[in-house]
Amino acid sequence: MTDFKQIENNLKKEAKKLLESAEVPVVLAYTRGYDEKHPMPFAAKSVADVEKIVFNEYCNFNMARYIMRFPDAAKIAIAAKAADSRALVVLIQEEKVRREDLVILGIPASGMKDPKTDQLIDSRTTGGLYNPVEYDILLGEEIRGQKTVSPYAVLADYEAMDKEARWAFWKGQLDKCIRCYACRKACPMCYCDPCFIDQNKPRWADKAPQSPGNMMYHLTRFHHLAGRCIDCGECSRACPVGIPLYLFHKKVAKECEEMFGQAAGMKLEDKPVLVDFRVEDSDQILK
Amino acid sequence: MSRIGVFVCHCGHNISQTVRVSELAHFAAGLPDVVVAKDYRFMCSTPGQDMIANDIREHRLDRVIVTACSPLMHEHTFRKVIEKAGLNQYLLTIVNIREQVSWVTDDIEEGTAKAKALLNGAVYRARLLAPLSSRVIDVNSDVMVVGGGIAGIQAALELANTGKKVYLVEKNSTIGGHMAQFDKTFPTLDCSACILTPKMDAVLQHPNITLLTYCEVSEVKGYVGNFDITVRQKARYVNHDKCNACLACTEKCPGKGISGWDEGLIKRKAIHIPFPQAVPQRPVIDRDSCTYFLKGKCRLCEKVCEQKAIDFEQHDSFLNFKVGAVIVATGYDLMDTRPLIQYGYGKYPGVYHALEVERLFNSAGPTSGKVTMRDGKEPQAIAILHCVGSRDKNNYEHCSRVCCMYSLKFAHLFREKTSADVYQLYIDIRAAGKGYEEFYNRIIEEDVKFIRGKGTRVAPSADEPQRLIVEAEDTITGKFVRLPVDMVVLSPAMVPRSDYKEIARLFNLSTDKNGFFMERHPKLAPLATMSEGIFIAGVCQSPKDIPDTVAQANGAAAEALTIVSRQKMELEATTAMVNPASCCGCQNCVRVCPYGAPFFNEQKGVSEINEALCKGCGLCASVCPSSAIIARHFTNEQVLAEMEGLMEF
Amino acid sequence: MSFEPKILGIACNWCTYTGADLAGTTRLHYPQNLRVVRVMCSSRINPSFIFRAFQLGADGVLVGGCHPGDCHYNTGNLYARRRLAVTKKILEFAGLEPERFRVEWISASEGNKFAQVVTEFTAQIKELGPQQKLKIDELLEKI
Amino acid sequence: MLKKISIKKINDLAAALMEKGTLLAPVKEAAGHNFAEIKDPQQLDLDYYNTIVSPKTVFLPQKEDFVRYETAKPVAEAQPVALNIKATFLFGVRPCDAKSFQIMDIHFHASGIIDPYWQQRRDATVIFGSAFDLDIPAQDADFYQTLGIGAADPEGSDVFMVKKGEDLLMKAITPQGEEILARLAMLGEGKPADKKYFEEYIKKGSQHQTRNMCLDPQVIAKKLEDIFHSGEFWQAQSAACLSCGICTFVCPTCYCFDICDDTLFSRGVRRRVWDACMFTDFTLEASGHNPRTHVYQRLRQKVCHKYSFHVRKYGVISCVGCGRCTRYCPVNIDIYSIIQDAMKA
Amino acid sequence: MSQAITPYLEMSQAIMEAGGEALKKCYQCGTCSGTCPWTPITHFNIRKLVRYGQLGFDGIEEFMWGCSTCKFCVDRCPRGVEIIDIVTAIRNVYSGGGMLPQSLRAFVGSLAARGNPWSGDQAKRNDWAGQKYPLYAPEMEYLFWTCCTVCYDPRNVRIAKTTAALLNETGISWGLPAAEVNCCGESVRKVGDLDLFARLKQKNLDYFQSRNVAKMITVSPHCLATFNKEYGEDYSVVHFTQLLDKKIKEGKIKPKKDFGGIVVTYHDPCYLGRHSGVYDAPRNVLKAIPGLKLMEMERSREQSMCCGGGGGGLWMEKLKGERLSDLRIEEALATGATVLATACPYCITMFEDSVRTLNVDDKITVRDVTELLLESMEINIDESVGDVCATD
Repeated sequence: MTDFKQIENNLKKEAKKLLESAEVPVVLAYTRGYDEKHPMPFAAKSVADVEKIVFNEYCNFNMARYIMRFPDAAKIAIAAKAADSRALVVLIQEEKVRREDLVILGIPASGMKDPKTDQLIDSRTTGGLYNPVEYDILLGEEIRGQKTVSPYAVLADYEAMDKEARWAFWKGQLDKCIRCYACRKACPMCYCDPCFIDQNKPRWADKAPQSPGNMMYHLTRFHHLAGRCIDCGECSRACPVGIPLYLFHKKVAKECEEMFGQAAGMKLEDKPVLVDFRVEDSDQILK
Repeated sequence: MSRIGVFVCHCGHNISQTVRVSELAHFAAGLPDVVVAKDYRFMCSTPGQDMIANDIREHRLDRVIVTACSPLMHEHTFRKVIEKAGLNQYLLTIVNIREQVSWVTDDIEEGTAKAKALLNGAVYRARLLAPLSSRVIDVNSDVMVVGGGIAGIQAALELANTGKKVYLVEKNSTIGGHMAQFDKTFPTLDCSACILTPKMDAVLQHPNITLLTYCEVSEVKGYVGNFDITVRQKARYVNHDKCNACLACTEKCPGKGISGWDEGLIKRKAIHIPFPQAVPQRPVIDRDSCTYFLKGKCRLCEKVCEQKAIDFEQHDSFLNFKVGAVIVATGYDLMDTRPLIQYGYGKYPGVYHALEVERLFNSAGPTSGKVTMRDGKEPQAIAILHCVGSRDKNNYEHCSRVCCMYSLKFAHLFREKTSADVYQLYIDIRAAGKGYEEFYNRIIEEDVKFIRGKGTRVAPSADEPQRLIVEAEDTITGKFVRLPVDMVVLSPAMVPRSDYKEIARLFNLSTDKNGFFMERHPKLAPLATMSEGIFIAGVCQSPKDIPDTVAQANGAAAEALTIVSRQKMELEATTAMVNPASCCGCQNCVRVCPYGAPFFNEQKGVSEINEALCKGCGLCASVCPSSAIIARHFTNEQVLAEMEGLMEF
Repeated sequence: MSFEPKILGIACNWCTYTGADLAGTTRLHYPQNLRVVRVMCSSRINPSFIFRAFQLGADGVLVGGCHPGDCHYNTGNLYARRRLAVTKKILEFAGLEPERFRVEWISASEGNKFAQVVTEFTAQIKELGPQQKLKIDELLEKI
Repeated sequence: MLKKISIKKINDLAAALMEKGTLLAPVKEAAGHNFAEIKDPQQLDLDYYNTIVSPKTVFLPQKEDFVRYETAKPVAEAQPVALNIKATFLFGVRPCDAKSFQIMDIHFHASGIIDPYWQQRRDATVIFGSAFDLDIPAQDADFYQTLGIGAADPEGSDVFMVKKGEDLLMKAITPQGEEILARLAMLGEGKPADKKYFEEYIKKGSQHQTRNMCLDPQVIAKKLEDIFHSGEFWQAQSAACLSCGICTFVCPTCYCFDICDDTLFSRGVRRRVWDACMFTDFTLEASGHNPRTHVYQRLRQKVCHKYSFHVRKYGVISCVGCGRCTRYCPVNIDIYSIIQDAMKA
Repeated sequence: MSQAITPYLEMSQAIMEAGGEALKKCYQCGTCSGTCPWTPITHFNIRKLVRYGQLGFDGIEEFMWGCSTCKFCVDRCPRGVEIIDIVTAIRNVYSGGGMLPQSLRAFVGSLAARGNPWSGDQAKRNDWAGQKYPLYAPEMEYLFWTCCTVCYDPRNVRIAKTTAALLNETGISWGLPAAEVNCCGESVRKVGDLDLFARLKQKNLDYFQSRNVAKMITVSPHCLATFNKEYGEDYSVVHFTQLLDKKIKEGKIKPKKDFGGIVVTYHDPCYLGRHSGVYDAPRNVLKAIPGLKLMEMERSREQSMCCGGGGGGLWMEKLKGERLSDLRIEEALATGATVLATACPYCITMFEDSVRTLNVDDKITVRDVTELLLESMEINIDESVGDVCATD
């Protein structure tokens, strides 16, 4: 199991060094919330703030989504777990931030917990990676030898369902949605403001939390995340009514990987799949 | 609320035979916002058009729906009609009930029902139509030609002769390109200099042509009609205005540099002109071989020059030009044959490649036209190898088109200037141009030995160490052949200039897998490119001989004229625009547009679209996640509304 | 009377729409359930159009574009191919019958292919029956 | 009067209530409980702490159709949507939520403008309050004690229920409570011991510990006004906020809504839907101007509305300390900590 | 009879179905025949063979056995035609039903009966080892795959021993294949007997799967190329020179004895060089030996000339003057070398043969890279050669 205390100390040490040398004006990390089991995302801006930094098994937040909050900061340091680092890679690919403007403090972590259920987060429901794909400084020992299960294994029984059962499942789930948009705001890749669903010209769907509006919002969002979703599971954890959105995003990610041969946010030089093409893409993907 | 007019056409009986047109008009009258609904036998006829015009004025219509044949047929006609009646031409929707309804069914119920649905969709869409006006931009009438080879020279002269101002940019210190290196040209065996130098001189004298030699394009901004191009003038260290080309300096100069013009066969002075008829006939100092620049002392040329034209303090300068169109004619290089170790180029002195042989024949060349090898001796037997690197999946799959013909020319020149036996190792003799086959027959009669088999190996001869052995299989007899020869001539593949990637990036050109620039359409638009206002000519597009190159140069000049001959240029109206309030700066549009119309505005953090380059395809509108891009005339609202209308009944 | 499906067609102006016109000029007959929206390029089709079409009650959606390599805008349909493929996979996973959404490359000279595709697609949709899944219905309660 | 019923027979009570009207009670869902109509008596269960979304959905539903219209027809012919409200029993409301209805009543009828939809539903509903189980410590997100609400505070309920071992004691608080209890035949009479137990339970309830600080509405209201312009304070508090809409949607005392027209095939309906002050375009004006574009402005507005402006205008804090906003916030922003920091600022 | 011939297209169709579909890509440019080392010295002409295959002309049989599959032509072909697959397909189509030339019948028969081409007793496969080395077991890292030639051929048995001795020096865990395995089948496949190849391959695959073999070291480049190309992707196979090169760099193997400046030239076996892309590993091993002067022949690395042993050539009788190995020996002598080093049992056999027929065994000796390395490490092996021929 990951030694959270040791990582916390390293995180504090590095943050202190960076802030003292003024190499970065802000370090994105975590701090204590209203109690031990509910930490909060935190932007440490001064050496004094460093004391407030904390890291434990409940710090699931994907800090990549706060990068855009500091447009005028020349450089930003960020604590990044495996999925967070993939989110950073996608943001770099989409030129929202430049690699040289980031100091990535990589955190290899396993055994993270969901504060709501206080259970271990089942690695099958996330991207299944333990070590960050991109980092400048690694705050802990790389995790080796974990039994890597394909992140898409959890889809098997949903794919096996026949389409009527699958439709009933998804309609039932999406009808619960109360359109609080927490999934959109929790997602590091969803940085459009206003989002297409907020627009009035055109009105893609009505505002009421009923089937047509919910269906249009979620299906289009699944499409907007195609080839970009890094499988961190934050959307499902943020959802107050517990809709398993990660399942659909995983299925779209699996299809994209099979059709276009590229997983999201793994390599800096990749181009996001839906703003790219290969002449030799086969027409079979349309059948 | 809009006031829509619906006009249903019978098209004689083409439509009325399977669509109850009067019922359709009656149905239209019942739809919301429709104030007038009529049907007539021939809407596109003059009385039909007048009816529409009158109704527009009479009923103060602000939308018109014509339910008739395909928009591809008469949309343009009816746009002009409503424009004359004072209504913006884009406030029109055509409903296609002929090609896509009446002609494709014989069941009048089905036809009428579908016509109603289509009409209902059109009404939903018409409500949301917005007036559009096509923007007019002014066009700079000058043209820039990049590359001073025969293609660039020809294009520049053609344009200059029509009165347009032309800037001819050439990287080398002289124009003329590879053609100036040749001695003779096939098939007429014209002396290359004799037919080229008059044109070079015409370029120098032509009042409308500004010659920019020893220059490279460093930056391209702007768009069709309004290009803003920065050119880097490399330092020549000789002031070309003062210099009167007495060339005393070139005699005195001690510096020794490898002559690129003579393909490295001999050395040349640091201060030099590549060849006597160079245009402009002014010397240039090559930094890498000038003793002053290398060791800090000498400056002999400065002492000798009466005109005081030498200026060692010169450094690169940047010139800026505004032009309306650009012709890229950057030409080609020959493939470096060193990696093909089986031919031993660079290892055995007897192995030459085509351009070196051209220089050997040239009277201004290193051997003043005498065919002598690197060891000074005259070759007794020569083998010319075709398809070196061409037609070869491991190197270049394309056929370079001209090697067969210049190899035949070499054979003729060798037979004429030496007493050597000449072998040609070929796969197919491709002599398809005008007078080419006749030229081939003439060479056969000059007793040149043709061996049908690709040369596979060149090795030093065991028993005569000075000579070379060329191995091949004569596929006609099936025999393995060993040719003892003195000189081996390779015809390497023609490939684009080594800096083609840089040129492609500057002018937003795409290239094929070998690096030749991509034309907009291989058959119907071979000289245009995906970038509006940028044209290509000559071998930079694909290997070709001089006649085709000149023809393409003239074509490119004509295409450039279509732009610069007009002061004003009307831009398409159905382009896209970005609503900055909704744009989140994800730059998806910038990444996908093949025309580079969208660009990212750094300060505002939003994308904007250069409407001069936008073709109106709408790709950017569909990739925009926050639907901030409005694809005029096909906006999201209009398409959604039309779909809603179509699905109502 | 038997179920008459409502099929929405989205056709690219340069190839498929022209091909449809050609089917007309050569008097090829095909069922009239298809209602066509003309767009300038298949790449103009936003995936949300497809979701919206099914919500409006379309029983089938047929998208027509130029063959890869023939696109009037050079790379438009190459992007469209990827985006519509992802759309199809999303609808399939959501539980909609995959056959209801079809993409075909039909060039300006393939009038017969257009007629044949429409006929075949209409028959297929007729056999599948009305599409009740994504269709919006609460709004239509009788007043 | 005090009635009693064995918890095992709770389903009969449900069946009885269902005959008399619609019974709404917390129903188990994937992520927790939410109020929903009980269709079959077995569904009624009592082991839940509190619902995810507050019971305000009963009186202020997230979507309320006002009027239906046709675009082709004149406005006069638009048809208002009939509001046929049946007698309703809202079963299992926690004390903090029960108290929240009184605060919401201020806006929906007490201030003179009667909202018919809210009022008709409110009048037709009997509220069965249910005390927290005092053996289980309060969840750390709750702080209703700070707002003066006891864990077994009957205020706001028509009937208040307390568990006593295997039995459920039900005491009528309001006349409606009396009336309904009388009509429920299967309830047994409460013995004096039960009455005493009931009274003590209520007293013990008010001592039941949650996060607590002494909070005088006027003091916190003044404090918040003073620090309203301290950008630094609010930016620190809202640094983590994602500005989604959870805290307002789950909150029992948030009532902001938006009116929109949904049209399809030239027929449409005008309806009311919840809106959230935390949404970026909540204050977007037609001109395009948006007075609150930054997250800290929106968070400041939310907190100050509840703990400052509401006090200035109606004299009472518009919060009942149910802790939902803290419990369901994806980044664990806690309004109680903000108020604590504000008091210290 | 008339000189006119009509194309027999069914035959070219059969060739294409047997794996030669590249037939149609060839435009008869003559690069292959110009490059092929056999063209100058025999009447074999690979281009003509492909031509006959294209139109199914008869008379193809008499020169379809000239190819030693050295892959020089395939590397140079401008159309990327897989010529070796065409030769294999032609041999499969024409030699079906025992029409093999006399000299090949013995080796194919032995393979069918005993699983090795040298009519060696299947049970005695590991006798050369004299129980000194363990059989492979799943927990071991490497399977040391001994080619039949080094198990049964008297000259090459020595190489099995030197390699095994060296492997022990490297400290890796390895084991020998059990006697139940048979030849990798490379030569029989190139001779065209595809069904026999399939049977041999399946038997080996079953053995591999049963021991879940993952990593293998081969002695013969022929096994290396066949395992990589035909046995599927889930095995990582290296040639022993690659392993030795790595171990020398890691310092696990240290040559000691100084060879006193003897001149050695290295011959690139076609299946190690062109087929498998291994050029530098054997050279590094030789350079690591102190006092050994390595001279390159004119035709080396990608341009190396075949020894003639591939594609069944080892077993074919060749007329004097029509043997590549003779030319190669002359080329080696021309470099002034006294030792011709190589890394393939087939080449060793061909060159030993040529050295004797040209009687230059006093001027040059043929050594395997492992023999030289072992000698410089001053480790000796038992020289006895057991009788491993089958008695029945």
